[in-house]
Amino acid sequence: MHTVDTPGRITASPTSAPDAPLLPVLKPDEKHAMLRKMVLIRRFEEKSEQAYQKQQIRGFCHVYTGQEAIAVGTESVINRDDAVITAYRDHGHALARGMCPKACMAELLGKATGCSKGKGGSMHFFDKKKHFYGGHGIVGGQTPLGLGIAFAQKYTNSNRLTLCYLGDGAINQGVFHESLNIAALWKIPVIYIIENNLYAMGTSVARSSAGDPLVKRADGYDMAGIVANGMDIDDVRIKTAEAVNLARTESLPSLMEIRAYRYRGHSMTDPRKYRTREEEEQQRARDPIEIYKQRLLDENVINEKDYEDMEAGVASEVQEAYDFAVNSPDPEIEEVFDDIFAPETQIDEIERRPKWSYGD
Amino acid sequence: MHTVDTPGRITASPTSAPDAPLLPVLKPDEKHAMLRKMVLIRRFEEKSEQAYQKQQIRGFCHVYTGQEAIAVGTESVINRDDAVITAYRDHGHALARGMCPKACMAELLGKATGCSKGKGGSMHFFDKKKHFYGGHGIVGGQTPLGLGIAFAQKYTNSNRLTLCYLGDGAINQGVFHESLNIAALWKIPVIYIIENNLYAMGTSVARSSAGDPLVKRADGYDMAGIVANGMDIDDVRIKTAEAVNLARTESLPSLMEIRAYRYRGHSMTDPRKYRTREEEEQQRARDPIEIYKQRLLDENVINEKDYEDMEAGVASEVQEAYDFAVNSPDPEIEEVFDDIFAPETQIDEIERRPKWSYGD
Amino acid sequence: MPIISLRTALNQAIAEEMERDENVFLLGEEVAEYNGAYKVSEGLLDKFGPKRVIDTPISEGAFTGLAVGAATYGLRPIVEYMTWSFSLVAFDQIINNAGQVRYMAGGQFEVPLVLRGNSGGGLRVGATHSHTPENWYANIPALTVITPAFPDDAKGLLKSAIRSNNPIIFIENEILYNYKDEVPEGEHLTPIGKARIRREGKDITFIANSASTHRALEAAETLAKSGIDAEVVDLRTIKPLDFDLIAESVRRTNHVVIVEENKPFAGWGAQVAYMIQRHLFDELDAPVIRVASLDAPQPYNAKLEDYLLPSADRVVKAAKEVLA
Amino acid sequence: MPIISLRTALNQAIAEEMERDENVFLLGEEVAEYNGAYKVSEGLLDKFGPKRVIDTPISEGAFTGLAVGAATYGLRPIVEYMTWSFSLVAFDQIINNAGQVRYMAGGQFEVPLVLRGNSGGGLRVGATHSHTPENWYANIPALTVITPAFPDDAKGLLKSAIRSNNPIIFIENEILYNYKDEVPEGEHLTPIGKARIRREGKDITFIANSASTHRALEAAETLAKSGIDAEVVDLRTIKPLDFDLIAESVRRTNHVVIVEENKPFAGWGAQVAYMIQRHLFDELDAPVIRVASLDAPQPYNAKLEDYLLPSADRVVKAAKEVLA
Ligand SMILES: Cc1ncc(C[n+]2csc(CCOP(=O)(O)OP(=O)(O)O)c2C)c(N)n1
Ligand SMILES: Cc1ncc(C[n+]2csc(CCOP(=O)(O)OP(=O)(O)O)c2C)c(N)n1
Ligand SMILES: [Mg+2]
Ligand SMILES: [Mg+2]
Repeated sequence: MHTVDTPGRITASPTSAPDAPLLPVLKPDEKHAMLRKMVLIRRFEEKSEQAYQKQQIRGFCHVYTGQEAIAVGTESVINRDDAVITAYRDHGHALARGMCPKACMAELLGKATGCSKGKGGSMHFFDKKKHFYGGHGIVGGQTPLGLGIAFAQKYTNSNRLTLCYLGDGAINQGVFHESLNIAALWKIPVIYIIENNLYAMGTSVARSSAGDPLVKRADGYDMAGIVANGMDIDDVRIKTAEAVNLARTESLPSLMEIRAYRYRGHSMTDPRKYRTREEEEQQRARDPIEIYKQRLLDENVINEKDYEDMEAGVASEVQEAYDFAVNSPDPEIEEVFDDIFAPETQIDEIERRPKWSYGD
Repeated sequence: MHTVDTPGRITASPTSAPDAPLLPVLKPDEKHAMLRKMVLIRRFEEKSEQAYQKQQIRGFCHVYTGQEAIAVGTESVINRDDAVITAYRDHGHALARGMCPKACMAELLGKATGCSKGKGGSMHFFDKKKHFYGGHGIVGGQTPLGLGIAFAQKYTNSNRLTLCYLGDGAINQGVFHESLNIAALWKIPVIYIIENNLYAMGTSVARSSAGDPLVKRADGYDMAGIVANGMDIDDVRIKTAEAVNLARTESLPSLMEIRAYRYRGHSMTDPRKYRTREEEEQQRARDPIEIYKQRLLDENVINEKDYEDMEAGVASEVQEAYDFAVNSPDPEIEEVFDDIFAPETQIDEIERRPKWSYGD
Repeated sequence: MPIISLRTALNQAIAEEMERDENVFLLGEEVAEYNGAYKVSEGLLDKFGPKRVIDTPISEGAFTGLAVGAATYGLRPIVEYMTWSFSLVAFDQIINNAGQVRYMAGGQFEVPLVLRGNSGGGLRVGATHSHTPENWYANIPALTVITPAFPDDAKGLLKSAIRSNNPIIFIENEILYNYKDEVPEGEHLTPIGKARIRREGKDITFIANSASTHRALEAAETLAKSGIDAEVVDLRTIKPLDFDLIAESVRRTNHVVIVEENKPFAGWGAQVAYMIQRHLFDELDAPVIRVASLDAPQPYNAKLEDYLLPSADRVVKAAKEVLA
Repeated sequence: MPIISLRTALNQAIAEEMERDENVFLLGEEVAEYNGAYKVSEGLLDKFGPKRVIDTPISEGAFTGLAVGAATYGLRPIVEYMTWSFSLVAFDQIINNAGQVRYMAGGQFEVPLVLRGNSGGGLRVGATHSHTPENWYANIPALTVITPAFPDDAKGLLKSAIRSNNPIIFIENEILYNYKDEVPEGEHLTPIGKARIRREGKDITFIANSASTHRALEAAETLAKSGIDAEVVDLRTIKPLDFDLIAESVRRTNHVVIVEENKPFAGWGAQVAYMIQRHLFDELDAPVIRVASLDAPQPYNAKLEDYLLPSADRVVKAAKEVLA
């Protein structure tokens, strides 16, 4: 069910007409909620950048600005108890999953109240209760993990599925291909979503990957390849629903390529010399939030006032998250030795003998 | 130039009509020489198995019996100064390359006169003068090496190319896919040849790899995928010539899948319980040596007498190789420390201070 | 007590734990239909079926990561590497995923995972196939490294490893698979992180693991003839290191030889030697000597490989030097 | 002498060697058009063009193997890992191909190859991005491991590494890239395998490398105030180890503290400590103490990471204990 004809041209696949039965029509409040989530991510990331400039956030920080429709759109067609796993550009997916902005911002600031207790940082958000499996810093490293989570979902007959996101640059890590093969061979309900934002750091897709569209790589494994327009959340939803249907009804994996644009630098220290400001302007002209906002205005789902209220609500929510993070304590020094080993329940605790130190 | 239409069905690609201009017509003595090479490999491997039974060969020993037409056929359409690299099932490729049977048998017996001085063994044949880059034991591990050799051939404007062989099971090592992408992206003159002998140890292709034919994996990289019948050396030659032409004239890589059958067990200790004797009989019925021998008889290139003389000549050549190996000395114990470091030529030798031993 | 091979002991351990807990499953190359390249998983496919005994493609990176992911979800995977040398293509998955995920998540996830297979030299399989990776993995804070030398420990430790809620590196040695010895029947669990004195002695302490424990025992017998009484400590678990037992023994003998198959530079024995001089400086009458593999790649030729591997002879020689 | 940063020193070394030999080329992620993620390759694309300064896909395994293959053919590749932590996905290619190919071929091929990049902690990038792999690679017989601490050594050693006919693991440290110091102009080669005394002292010997050399120097200054005179040996090359110089120093001071950023279990310092007690047993007045990273994964939180990393304070404390 390869949905691309001329390589590179994005086309709707047969089953993805707007009235696709796979996709229940959204109620107004659901549409409103999706728009709000996108706005929340956008504002959260703006705050992240400010906190980074103040050096409250350290190390690497990769913001999701411009790609909001991907995380929110894909999330909107799966269930709460399905699993999500992604790479280091994970703030958007975490918020789309419904993780607490306070805990997320606190993690960025390395606080004990963070979603990973301040031990993971920007690249390593986790939330077991929300079935959010991270937040992974090694490019492509999460792809076999997503396979394993979906394997376990099938092993336990849960009829759940896993969304595993990766970047366009990550498709060139070998372990991803090993994972595609196993997913197809064993019929594992994992949906791999390539977020094609046109760049891997300073390297454009054309300079890093042979073959266009990227989903063509699914063909070799007789796996479904689906391309979606990541600037249009409804297209994201329609195309993702196809993949979800395959996973849910036939336990089949899919490879999706959702095209968007990374508005900001790769990380906070990237001057973006490898692309023109004109290119950026053109891309921003098809902003996913603006497009969807306009659609909801046209549909009279919201009016300008609703939108302003929404923006105001989001602004204070993000400010609260930031204040919460700033006012939260660092972990205690001694906690450096916590969370290494899980308590044993089926055998006696394993003696670690700290008194005989391995080093001073 | 994907040459497979219905997945699985082997078809001739447009350019590969028997009279393909790419392929000069062979002279009788050349045909004779190809047949002899296949016979030499067959007999060499029989001798290897005997030597293994006598425990003169130790460790792993993987024989090439049944796949002779692949190594000999592909070799016959490249030049002496092109490069060849393969996996651990390397005896056939080494002999096809023209490596000395004596040095090869001596290597199997771990002798100082071996092609790797007895340090490599069956899996690790090497011959720099013959541009034979091994003999590699880690599945898939040779695929980026082949890429690098071809990269260097292009870097030095040599107009040479590299044949890199791998097994059907090896295609599921991620580094192979990373290599395919780079080969296509940078136009590296490497020809990857999947020797599809239907099994990876006890695992059939269908149980290890999604997608059929295996060369479909080349599509994702916009790389040529070519399927050949490894039981017919002429088909191997015709199809390989296409890939060679692409590499030579446009510096383009290709992925070939040449289908044959591994007559013997994976290694010397494999009872082959995973397949029936009937299947083996059927496969052996289309023996590459028998087919080509018959063709040469029909073409009156050889007569039965010629063939008997050839067999006799091969038999004594193999016996000589065996006697040479048996009568060759083991390396001296002290040589264990030789061949670790290349002598320095651009800087002073690096002091290693053996007197301060790292361990006793 | 029944006498069984170390291979059978491992097989029993896996079978018993799979009986006990249906979240336990085995995956790896040739573990199912082929019954295991080294027959450790013999009969398990028949017993438990293809859902729980799974043949994989030759994709160590992906199936290791798969196991880590499944473990975080709540399953208890056992991964078999045909040999540990092939774990090198999965190194990132083992170290960065199995080894870091729990910590990076602030302890939210458990990773009940056993990675196992054989390792080591003496098989004439050359430089790429003869690695002994225990030192690399023991360097990772969250990984526990087990290297049994006898059937009873192999069974008891593997059962404990499968029941552990943490990622375990379980390194076997092919040359010991046919080693037969008594193994207690029924429920037999061996504690992880405890060494064992395999031979008592008063003159010198040999500290070893896996196949090297047998080299040490052989050396001890030889030395006995010349009146030297060597104690042999089989570490069984490399990390966490049972320094309580090491200290107790060294305090009695005041002389130490470490026997390991690691290549010497920064092998596990260097760590043990460091700790002995660090924590027991005044107890030592002579330097600790390590008998390890020589610092060269593994040659195929048998004579060369035997020369490279630690041997009982070299242990005897080292012991005499330490006691001189 | 001009004063330049360690980053510039590395850049000059690469540029000068590429000038000298057109078989030398650089490849890695973002090394060309982006001028290097850490700007070590700044300007090289403009100088040498895309044939010799090459941006790669994010495929460390393949481009490492590519470099090994190209080296066996006769080129002299320099591979940049954006950080050494990312070399884990290329571990098999580094160990089994770069590290074993020459030996397995009986010495027929040379592998003139430099694998380089930064490593280490203190950057707040967490558990997967802060590895210090020198101990793993030094465990491989055929690999040479270099870890410079100062600009002059960085330049001189990298030039020597590029000229070597053997595979070199060249491990930099990002927190030193901006460190400025004098670097001789023109042809400046530093011998591989020779340590250097960075501070002379008579009371105790500190043995360190890379960023830890600076920690040791800081500790030495602090101790000087309390009248303790510490000698600081910067190993520069981890393997081969310059034990001649270590022995010479220890014979004078009889006291040793090793400072390393490796996680402690089987870090390179354990090897050095082993050798000191093995070869200089009677020269030691006190146990060798290693100040290393704590045995925990790297936390993101800055306070926790600083607590985990070896620090000058901990070196001072250890020195006082050794001298007590
Ligand atoms: C194995 C590995 N190599 C290199 C890196 C450094 N790195 C981090 S992000 C990145 C670019 C990834 O780009 P892409 O996959 O397109 O994701 P995006 O940043 O666009 O979301 C690189 C090279 C890494 N983290 N892991
Ligand atoms: C990374 C790695 N994993 C596993 C092995 C063990 N092994 C050696 S050969 C082999 C099967 C390979 O089959 P295939 O690629 O089809 O080649 P063939 O033996 O058929 O020539 C396996 C699993 C290995 N050598 N390297
Ligand atoms: Mg991208
Ligand atoms: Mg095969």
